[in-house]
Amino acid sequence: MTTKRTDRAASATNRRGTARKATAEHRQKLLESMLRIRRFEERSVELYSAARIRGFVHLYVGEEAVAVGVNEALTEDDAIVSTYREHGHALARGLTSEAVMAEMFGKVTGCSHGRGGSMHLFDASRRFYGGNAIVGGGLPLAAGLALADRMNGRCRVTCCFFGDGAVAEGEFHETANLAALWGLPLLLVCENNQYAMGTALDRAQAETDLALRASSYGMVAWAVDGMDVEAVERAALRATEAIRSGSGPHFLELRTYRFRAHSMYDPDRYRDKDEIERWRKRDPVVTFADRLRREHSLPTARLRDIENRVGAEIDHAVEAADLAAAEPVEDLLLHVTSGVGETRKEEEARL
Amino acid sequence: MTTKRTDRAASATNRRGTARKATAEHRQKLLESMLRIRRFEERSVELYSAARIRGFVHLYVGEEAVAVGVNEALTEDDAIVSTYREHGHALARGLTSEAVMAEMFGKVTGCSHGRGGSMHLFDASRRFYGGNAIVGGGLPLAAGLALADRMNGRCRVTCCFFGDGAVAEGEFHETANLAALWGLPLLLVCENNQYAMGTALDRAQAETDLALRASSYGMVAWAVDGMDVEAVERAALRATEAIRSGSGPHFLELRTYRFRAHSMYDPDRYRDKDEIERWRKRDPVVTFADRLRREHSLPTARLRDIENRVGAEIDHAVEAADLAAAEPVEDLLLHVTSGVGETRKEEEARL
Amino acid sequence: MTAVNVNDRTATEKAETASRSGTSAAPHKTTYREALREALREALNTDGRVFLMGEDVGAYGGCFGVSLGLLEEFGPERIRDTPLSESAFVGAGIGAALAGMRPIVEIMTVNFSLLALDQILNNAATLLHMSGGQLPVPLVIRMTTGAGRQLAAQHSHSLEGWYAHIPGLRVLAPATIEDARHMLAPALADPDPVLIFEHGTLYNASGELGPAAEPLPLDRAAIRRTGTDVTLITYGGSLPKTLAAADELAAAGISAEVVDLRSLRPLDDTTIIDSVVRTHRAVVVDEAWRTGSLAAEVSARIGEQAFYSLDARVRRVCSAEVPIPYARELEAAALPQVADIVTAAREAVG
Amino acid sequence: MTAVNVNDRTATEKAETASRSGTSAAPHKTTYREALREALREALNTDGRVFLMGEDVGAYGGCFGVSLGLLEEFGPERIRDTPLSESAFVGAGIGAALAGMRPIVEIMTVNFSLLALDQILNNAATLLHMSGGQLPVPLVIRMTTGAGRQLAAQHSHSLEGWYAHIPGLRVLAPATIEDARHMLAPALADPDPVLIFEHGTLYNASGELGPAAEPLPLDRAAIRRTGTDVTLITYGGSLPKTLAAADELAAAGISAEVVDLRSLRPLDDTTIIDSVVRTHRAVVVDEAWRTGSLAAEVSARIGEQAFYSLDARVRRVCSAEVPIPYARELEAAALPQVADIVTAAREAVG
Ligand SMILES: Cc1ncc(C[n+]2csc(CCOP(=O)(O)OP(=O)(O)O)c2C)c(N)n1
Ligand SMILES: Cc1ncc(C[n+]2csc(CCOP(=O)(O)OP(=O)(O)O)c2C)c(N)n1
Ligand SMILES: [Mg+2]
Ligand SMILES: [Mg+2]
Repeated sequence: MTTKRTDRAASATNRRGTARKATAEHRQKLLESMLRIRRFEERSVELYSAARIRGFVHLYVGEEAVAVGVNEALTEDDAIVSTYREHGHALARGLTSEAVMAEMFGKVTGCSHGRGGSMHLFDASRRFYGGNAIVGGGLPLAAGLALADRMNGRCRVTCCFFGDGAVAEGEFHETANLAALWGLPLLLVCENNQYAMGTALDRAQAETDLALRASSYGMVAWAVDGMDVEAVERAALRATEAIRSGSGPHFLELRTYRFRAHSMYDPDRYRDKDEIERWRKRDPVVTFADRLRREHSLPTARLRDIENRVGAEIDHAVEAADLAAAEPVEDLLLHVTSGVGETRKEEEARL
Repeated sequence: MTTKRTDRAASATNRRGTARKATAEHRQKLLESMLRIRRFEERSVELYSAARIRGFVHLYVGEEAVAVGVNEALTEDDAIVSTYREHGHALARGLTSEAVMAEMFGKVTGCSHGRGGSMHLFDASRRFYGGNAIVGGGLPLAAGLALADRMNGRCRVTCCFFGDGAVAEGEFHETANLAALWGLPLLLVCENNQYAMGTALDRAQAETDLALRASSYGMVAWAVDGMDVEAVERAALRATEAIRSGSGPHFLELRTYRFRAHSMYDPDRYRDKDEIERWRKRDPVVTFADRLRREHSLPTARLRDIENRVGAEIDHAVEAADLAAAEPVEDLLLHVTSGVGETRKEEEARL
Repeated sequence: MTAVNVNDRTATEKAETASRSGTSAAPHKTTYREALREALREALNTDGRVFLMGEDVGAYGGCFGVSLGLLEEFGPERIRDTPLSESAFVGAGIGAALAGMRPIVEIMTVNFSLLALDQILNNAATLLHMSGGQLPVPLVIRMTTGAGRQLAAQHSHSLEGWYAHIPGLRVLAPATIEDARHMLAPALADPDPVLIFEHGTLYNASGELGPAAEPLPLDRAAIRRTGTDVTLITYGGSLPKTLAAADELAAAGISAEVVDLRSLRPLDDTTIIDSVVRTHRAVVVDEAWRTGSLAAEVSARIGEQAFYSLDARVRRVCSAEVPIPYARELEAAALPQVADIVTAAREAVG
Repeated sequence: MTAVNVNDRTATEKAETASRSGTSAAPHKTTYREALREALREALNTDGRVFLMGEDVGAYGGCFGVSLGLLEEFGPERIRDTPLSESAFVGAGIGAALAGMRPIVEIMTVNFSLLALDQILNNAATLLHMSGGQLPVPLVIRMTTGAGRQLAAQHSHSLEGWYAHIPGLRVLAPATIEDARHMLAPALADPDPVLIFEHGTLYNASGELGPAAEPLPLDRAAIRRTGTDVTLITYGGSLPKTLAAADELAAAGISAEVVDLRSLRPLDDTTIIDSVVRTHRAVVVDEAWRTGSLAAEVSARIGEQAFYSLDARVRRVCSAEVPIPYARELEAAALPQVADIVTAAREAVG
């Protein structure tokens, strides 16, 4: 069983399906997408320090290759279910920096009208079913999205992101079994950044080979280098192709690392400085830019262009978010229910 | 990994540790223990029809070899956590027919003072931590009992029974991981009777080889013939020996079958009559009695003695339960809390 | 089981609504269980987006027989048996609803719904608001609730009042055969999540079901019996007991009005308060544990909205604060009984 | 954050209890967080059966820093990090308690406790009764609760009132540094399960902690400020706001008595009712959603036990019935604020 279901070499060997895409232009697009996330996150830190953003904020710095690579395998019709560490997923999916930044500013122009904040980015038009701040809480939901597609014979993929920590939750298990049992078109993307808050993987999981664990449900599972955007893209493409062709759920374990603390409140006491340094050497943005330069896919001017464009975009996002109106306090009770039935509205209003 | 952790031949090959026990006397004891359960259950059906027992009652007919075989591997100091289908576990553990019957009659002499009924048999003095009517609900609790032993350096085993259906619950997953991660002295006994109510195993589990699934947590797991009491005993002994020597949790999948419907309310529409007949041919009580006779371990008179003794015991249990007093209604609020703090008692009483 | 009475009592109401309605199904004798099944069948027949999902809804026929026969009629895709994974299949219902389906999820009983509570509270009830209005969740969740069948502590919870605490949910408690039959369609038409609680002692209740009538709006309480001396407010499995108590009170010369809440969230304050303003006295009957029960909420609202109309303190008849015991006498003593309701009403009036 | 005031207010009480007590720890400035840690340290030092278990209680130091340093002091067996498995580690706490340990289980926040609710309700709260008195569960569960830090809908629940519905549990809400320091020991001494809710906005509250005094019994409410015109009843994170409101009311010539419930189950009816009987007016302040809140229970009890003493209807100041939004102004509008309490009290008096 093991060899059939787990193929760690997958990302390295299977280049089918991506070959057509690996043009310089495409690679630059990947780089730009990663850079956007990186710069966005750096700006978020500043804005958090300046108390312009509040609540819990979880940064994606170091993990950019995962969101960007996986997104390449998804079409507009596919769906994404995400976590509280989802700025990267949202931006890769095409939510604008402006909509995401405004959300963190709590403004009406935010992608959730300021009601969600950093942990709850949504965009129904992009089938981005949001951040979820309950670890593992998005998994059952994703299975349901996939189920609806299967029942309707729609050839779509639902992609669910979750962390290594989430694998310990009962909801992971129940969802994995359900998806495999019913052969749902579900891509389970485990962002294994080695830690759940301060808890290292081997202190949370008896079996630390998460792809192996997942394969025990009878689904295909691979571990992939999550610091290499092209490896991620290839693996995701291979998985989504298989899913689209009806072979049921797939599990990708993406080995990655968060360069920053868990959240803005985390003093990061539980990790070795050396360990962080080792992983920083594999910075997905830097190494990919280097690779492109080495392979002549990235003229220096081009990189500057990208940096400038991304920088301007984020400057603009901050400015716009700043200027945008706050959701009026009178609208507090909006969207609790859909407001059908006037009685109900009155009831909510009276209270 | 697979071959190391799953050994389906285990029950057949490893007779170490049981050899000393396989005397005619011991085998007769096993038979008697199974017969007690069988006759007790048959009487329960009659009493249920006569409305002397109420609520939900789940019978163990067909599965007797599991409780009896596993119990042989446990000492007085070990603990048992059980399910709602636990008459057999309780009787094998040494709870008297009288205490169990009185419980189902709702009498004060019942092993839970009539407060629990069929699904909630308890005996703290025998470390029988009870029936649990929430599928999977006993698993975390069992891990805690085992954890306390490990923290205190006590060489005890906690044995947790649960069904094939329970393996789909998140609590199974969380507990299996926790037990394996912490190396807890826990014996996980999965009574795979092929159905969860009306749901056949392959309609509930993507991977129907449950021992294989369990082994993915990094614990030793075997599948065993649950219709052969001696096979069960050998496997349980081997597992408990390993657990006692510090090798962490073990999982036993016992392949068995319930001959009767899920509960008294179940019209049993979802199973083939043929299938039931096939399994009935492997009746653990009948086949074991036959084997003993064949192997000259059971003189005819002896079987009659056993039947008589068991019959008389159950007659007596019913009589005693019948005569016993009901818990006085004035005591309704007893045991809600332990009654420390008079204020609290008053509070509960006032309401 | 006095449920037959319940339906007799609504005879007038039925006749009225029947005359308003043009549909033709002749009145026929049925049970609460069959009425639920009929409602499911209708929903499955009229809307291709509807499917039923839960443990043993298919091959077994539903743990209380509600969906018996539907698997044969609609097949395993739409009558979908699930593994024992409450969190996953409830969450899957939410996801399917987001993707355009109209799932009806059955949780066998409220006791197991705790395992799915995170999905219900943190996702179903919250997504619409968190997303700034982008993601309504048109999901119906049905479950059995309540005690009274000697099922002991883990199988006897009455937690519908708990669920009524959660903004974003609609919570229904059909107590009559009419409501068993007619609440599902408007629940499915609601774009937001609706929880339907079926009391375990009602399934066998039998009575006449009139022709399909224009049902009461989902969020209206129903006056099941009019009266002038005291208002008895209840819902679900306690309705038959409360109506029986009203009979006894009538025999003793006390005229009790009986309000069936039907909707536990939102509460129909208007009907409750109007009645109390007329009778000046209220008794709330609720099978939940007293502390923190829905009865407390109703009592608090009456205190807030009818303070100057009250001639006596509002009384609550609830379950004793004890895990429900198995033994028959103990269980009976733990639950609200007709005599308790009568006593409370007499005290209120007295 | 007016928590410093809270402690000033209890100065008299502290002085009194200090003089009664013989212990020597000098008064010192500390925080709510440190007081909790000190209580944990004491428990771990004095009873070998005690251990702390939960997500990130060890290497991380506790998600809100409460257990910082304890791993170094007591080692990983007794400061036990767990995987993200709320149901399993809470259930394991129950099992360990059954086997003679005195576990303190930390659930990071009440929001995640839903995943463990089955274990809490169906096992911890129920085993003693179901077993006919054989199996007490001496378990303490701590968790953070409440809103006010812009954590949005899934991280802002106030569900302690829900837990107060469950027979078999004791539910505590320490609102002061004293209670943060002194509630744990008696909670551990209780043979039954105790839930301790720490409001997230209180951790940084700082103030003087007196010498170890003989603390109030666990099930007694505390009068944090005496007054004659109206009784303000509250608990936990709403205490500082309520005290601030009492200040404002005093400035306007209204003398408000402030009752801190401390124990949400059982409720100390005597203290509540005595106060209302004196002031004839009551306002209940509770951060939970209004419908089905603990405030409803308190209101209902006042209606039941002080009906003829009331000069005005009992008012509730609760959260709006909305998943708590992220945006600052929206969140502030959703939660009870000082001005809301003042208004309600004025209306009650006026
Ligand atoms: C059910 C639940 N338990 C605990 C938390 C608190 N918490 C938030 S993030 C986190 C760590 C999750 O780790 P992982 O799944 O690996 O994701 P990562 O943060 O590393 O991306 C924890 C414990 C939560 N949000 N939900
Ligand atoms: C959490 C939960 N969900 C559903 C039920 C209802 N129920 C009781 S027994 C049962 C089947 C369990 O099957 P299995 O675990 O295989 O045990 P078996 O009854 O076959 O011994 C179900 C669904 C329950 N008691 N608890
Ligand atoms: Mg992680
Ligand atoms: Mg089974």
